[in-house]
Amino acid sequence: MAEQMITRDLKVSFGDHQAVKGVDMEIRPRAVTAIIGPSGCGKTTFLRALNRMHDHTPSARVSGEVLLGDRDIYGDGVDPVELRIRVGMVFQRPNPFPTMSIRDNITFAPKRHGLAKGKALDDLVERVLRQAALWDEVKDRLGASAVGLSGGQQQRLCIARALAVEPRVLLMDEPASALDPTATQRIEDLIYELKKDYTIVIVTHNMQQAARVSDYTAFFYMGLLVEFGETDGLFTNPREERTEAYITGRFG
Amino acid sequence: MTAPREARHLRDELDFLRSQLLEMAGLAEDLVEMAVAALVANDEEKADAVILGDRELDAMEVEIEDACISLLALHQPVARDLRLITMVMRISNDLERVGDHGVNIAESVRHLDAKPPLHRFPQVEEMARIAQGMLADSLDAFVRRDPELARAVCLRDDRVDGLNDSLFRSLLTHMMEDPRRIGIAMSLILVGRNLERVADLGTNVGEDVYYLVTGTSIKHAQKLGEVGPDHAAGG
Amino acid sequence: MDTASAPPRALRLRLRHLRDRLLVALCLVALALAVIPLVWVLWEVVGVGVRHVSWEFLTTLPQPPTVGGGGWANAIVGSVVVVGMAMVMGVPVGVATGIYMSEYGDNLLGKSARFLSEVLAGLPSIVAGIVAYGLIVVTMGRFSAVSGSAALALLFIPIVAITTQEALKMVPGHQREASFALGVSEAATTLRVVLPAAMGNVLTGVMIATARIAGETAPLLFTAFNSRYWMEGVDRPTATIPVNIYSYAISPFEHWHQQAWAGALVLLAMVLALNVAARTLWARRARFMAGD
Amino acid sequence: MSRSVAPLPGRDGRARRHLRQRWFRYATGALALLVVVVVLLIVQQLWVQSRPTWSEWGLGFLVRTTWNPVQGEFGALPFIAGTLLTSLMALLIAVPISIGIAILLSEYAPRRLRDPLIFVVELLAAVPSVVFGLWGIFVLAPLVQQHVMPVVAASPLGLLPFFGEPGPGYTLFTASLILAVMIIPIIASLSREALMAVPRDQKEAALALGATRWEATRHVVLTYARGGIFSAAVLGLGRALGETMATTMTIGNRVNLTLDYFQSGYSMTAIIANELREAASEIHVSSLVAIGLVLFLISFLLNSLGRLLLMRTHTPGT
Repeated sequence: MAEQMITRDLKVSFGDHQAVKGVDMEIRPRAVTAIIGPSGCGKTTFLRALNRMHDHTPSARVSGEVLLGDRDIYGDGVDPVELRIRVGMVFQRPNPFPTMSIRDNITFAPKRHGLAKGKALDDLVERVLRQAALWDEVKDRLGASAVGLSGGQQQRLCIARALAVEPRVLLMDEPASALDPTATQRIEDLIYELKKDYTIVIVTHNMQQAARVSDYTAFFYMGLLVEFGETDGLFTNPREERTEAYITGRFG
Repeated sequence: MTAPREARHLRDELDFLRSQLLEMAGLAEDLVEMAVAALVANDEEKADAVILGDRELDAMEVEIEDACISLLALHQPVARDLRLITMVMRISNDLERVGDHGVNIAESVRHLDAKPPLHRFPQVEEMARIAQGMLADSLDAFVRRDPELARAVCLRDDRVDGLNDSLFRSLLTHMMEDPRRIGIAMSLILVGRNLERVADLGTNVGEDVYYLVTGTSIKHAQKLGEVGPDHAAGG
Repeated sequence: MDTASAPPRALRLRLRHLRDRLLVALCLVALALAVIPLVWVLWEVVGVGVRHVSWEFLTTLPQPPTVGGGGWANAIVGSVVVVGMAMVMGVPVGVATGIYMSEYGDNLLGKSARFLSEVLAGLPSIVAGIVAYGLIVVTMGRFSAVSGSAALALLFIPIVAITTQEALKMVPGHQREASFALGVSEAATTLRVVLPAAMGNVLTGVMIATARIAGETAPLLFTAFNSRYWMEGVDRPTATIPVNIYSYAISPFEHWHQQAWAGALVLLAMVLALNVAARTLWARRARFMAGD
Repeated sequence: MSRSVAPLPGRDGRARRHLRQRWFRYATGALALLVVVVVLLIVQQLWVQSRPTWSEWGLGFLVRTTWNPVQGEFGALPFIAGTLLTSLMALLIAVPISIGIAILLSEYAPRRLRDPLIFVVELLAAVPSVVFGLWGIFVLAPLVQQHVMPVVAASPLGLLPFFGEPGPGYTLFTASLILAVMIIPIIASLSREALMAVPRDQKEAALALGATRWEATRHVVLTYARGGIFSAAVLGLGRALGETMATTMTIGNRVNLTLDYFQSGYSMTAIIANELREAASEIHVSSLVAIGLVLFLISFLLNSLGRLLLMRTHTPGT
């Protein structure tokens, strides 16, 4: 189910400011790839280019190739809507739909895509909530508003919601930065579980988190991919001086 | 806590100062959050708590200022240390004003005799959310010495200004069309203005942190330059 | 793996995109449906009005329809006088009521005033006209400018009173305390300290109220009524622009219809100027009033 | 900041100062009292003047359908019906159109186009109603008669009982259209402001799940902002109900109890505007005032209803 993604000379600019300056990267399936780097290094911009979220920012320009499987997602005839069914995304702060119930939050997308109906839809809700380790906490109040959940629960609901469209790739933009340590721990455990079935890309500015959860790590700086490799190697024996400076905290 | 300060090393003093400022920032942030919560729930007790909390905040500012002045006098710090001390003074001053705006919001709770219809004016809570995020992130930038994050905080101010403008327009239309709503409308206009000022102060703190870390000012720069949605999105 | 479900899903997707585009097109239609008549109104008023606004129209008295020519000078003066008198009645009463409600209103009178000004604020304008008709026109035995002003004042006062009350409440309590502590009297504290601090908002309230009554027609129909002559006194029937527009429009004379358009242009210009003034005045003060 | 404390003043002259302080309280109080008295007077006036009608027919006046000044027969139903029919139809037309405009302006329109449009839309809300009435008489009514009513009558809508044979230019339908044009600027601009305030991450969440732009707008953005849109509609309805001139000039002014929008009708405001001046008999005046009173009560009820609904819906966000 999981697929790999490859970027070739990916550039993103906003007006005359170039935020991502030509990145070549290979994202492996069934693994967690972490993207680290200081603020403003272009890591979130890069991530959002992977499911074409920049389409909705009028000043944004994207060039280069992003291959999902063997198809360029920026190529002709690729429908961003279809793409986003295959590449899901979880945001920095939990953003459940406040006007919908927990259940409706999850069924919103599958219903639109015609993925399931009736009993199958109920099963889907249960399955993704279990996957997101939220089922036991909410099974008795699926009809309640999502606003009543704690921050950590809301974020797991958002993950479940993203899983409900059966994506191949899951993009996560600092998914735990707005959460307390306990909730963060649960999200990290969840990521570890999910990588069995999904390709996961996670942006984080927390290096310990990157070291804990990821198999591969990419270090971005000033819009460039400075170093990319297996997490163990990158953290213990970085090739680039800038990487070493960053991960040891001697930066700026 | 004013043990033999003179005896301590400047480094320790600065660390202490930093932690004091962070504590003050935490309180300022809480006050804004509490004030908005008091408004949403029309909770007068909570509003009173904000007013009490502001006194504490004022006291903290005085304490920090005293500490800064004695550091300046005793150690005559230079370069980065000097920058740190002057910026801490400025930031604490801004935080104190954040508290005042929190109090203004809390006081509007008393003017309202029922829960304000905030779901009809989603601008208010959105402004509050962004303004709080700006304060939190600019202090985060302070802790991480992250100039880019500080700069990104400043960019979010536009959204708050836009929301305040939008809130103001809506409320004015309501007042013109149905004068019965003038009371509530004017209270909410006041709340909007205060939240906008909190966001401005958040911007000030961001600018100060930027200066602190880089030594250059973005305060009166013509254009901050466009930054992608990394942080400008307000989340 | 999605080969089985691919065709229906692809079809569904195409339908969704189609609907997406269709609905945006519908929004465009909605925009057109609204903008066309609205622009049309302005176009017609300005286009037709401009052709018939002349120096004569602005400075002379009306002529019988059979004669032609003539102007609305009396109605323009009448409008200004009727609205002006409404303000003269409304501002002191409204501001004073607002002051009382805010500063000393923690009693039965204050509470009643608050409740009743809100009731008054919900008065449909034509009902204000009925009241002024019953109380003044019937009593005096004739239509008069002053009864028209009274009807407008009924619409004006609650707006100013409520705005003033709210504006004063926003002035921080410690300013009053400081003033009292210096031994300054209530009157001086309110008039010299509190009211000036709230002046911007009070003025905007006055502006809003004025903009609201300036274009009112309904309450004047059976109060100020109409007249073909210069105003002879505030106790006499008086022509006003809005009422003139109405009576000229429903008349059978082509020449009068044209004058109605010219009058509409004059009225529109006056009301829009007031409105822009109210909005910009307040918007400009917005920052300043935040408390620092 | 400066909670300065001055020394207490001396004791002498305190009584005089007391007095000096009182005059202002009394003076403003007197004017506040004046307002209270005036409002009570209004209520008393409306009540006393309309009493002959209430004692003659009681609440039955509200459902009586005849209005004949010559024979002294009066009933309010045709006018109440006319007001409600035109206001509701105006709302029915204006709300979808306004929402469409608001969506376009907040989600799709380029920024350069937005500000001038907003400015125009807001100014239009201030155009006096008599100006709309003027346009209604000379432009809209002929247009509706010649081009709009035949089209509607020929369309499937013509099968509804609300749209009969195309009639004269001055009808309930024309009045509804004019009212709709008048309230669209208000509803559209308020709805737009509400849509603009929806957090961007809400829309992005929907898009990231593979929603089309419209689906994200419809199911997420629009529902998030529904409170603001609802209150905009209430405001528009309030304006339509109390509107006098535009209605009087276009509705046709014929006492006619009908559901057929293509016939002339009458509204509560229009009958007062037209007849109060010339009403000769006491019962005629009384019936007109009674209609005014009912209008006042309807607007009061609408306001209370709006507040009640406001309590029931909960806040999105937080």
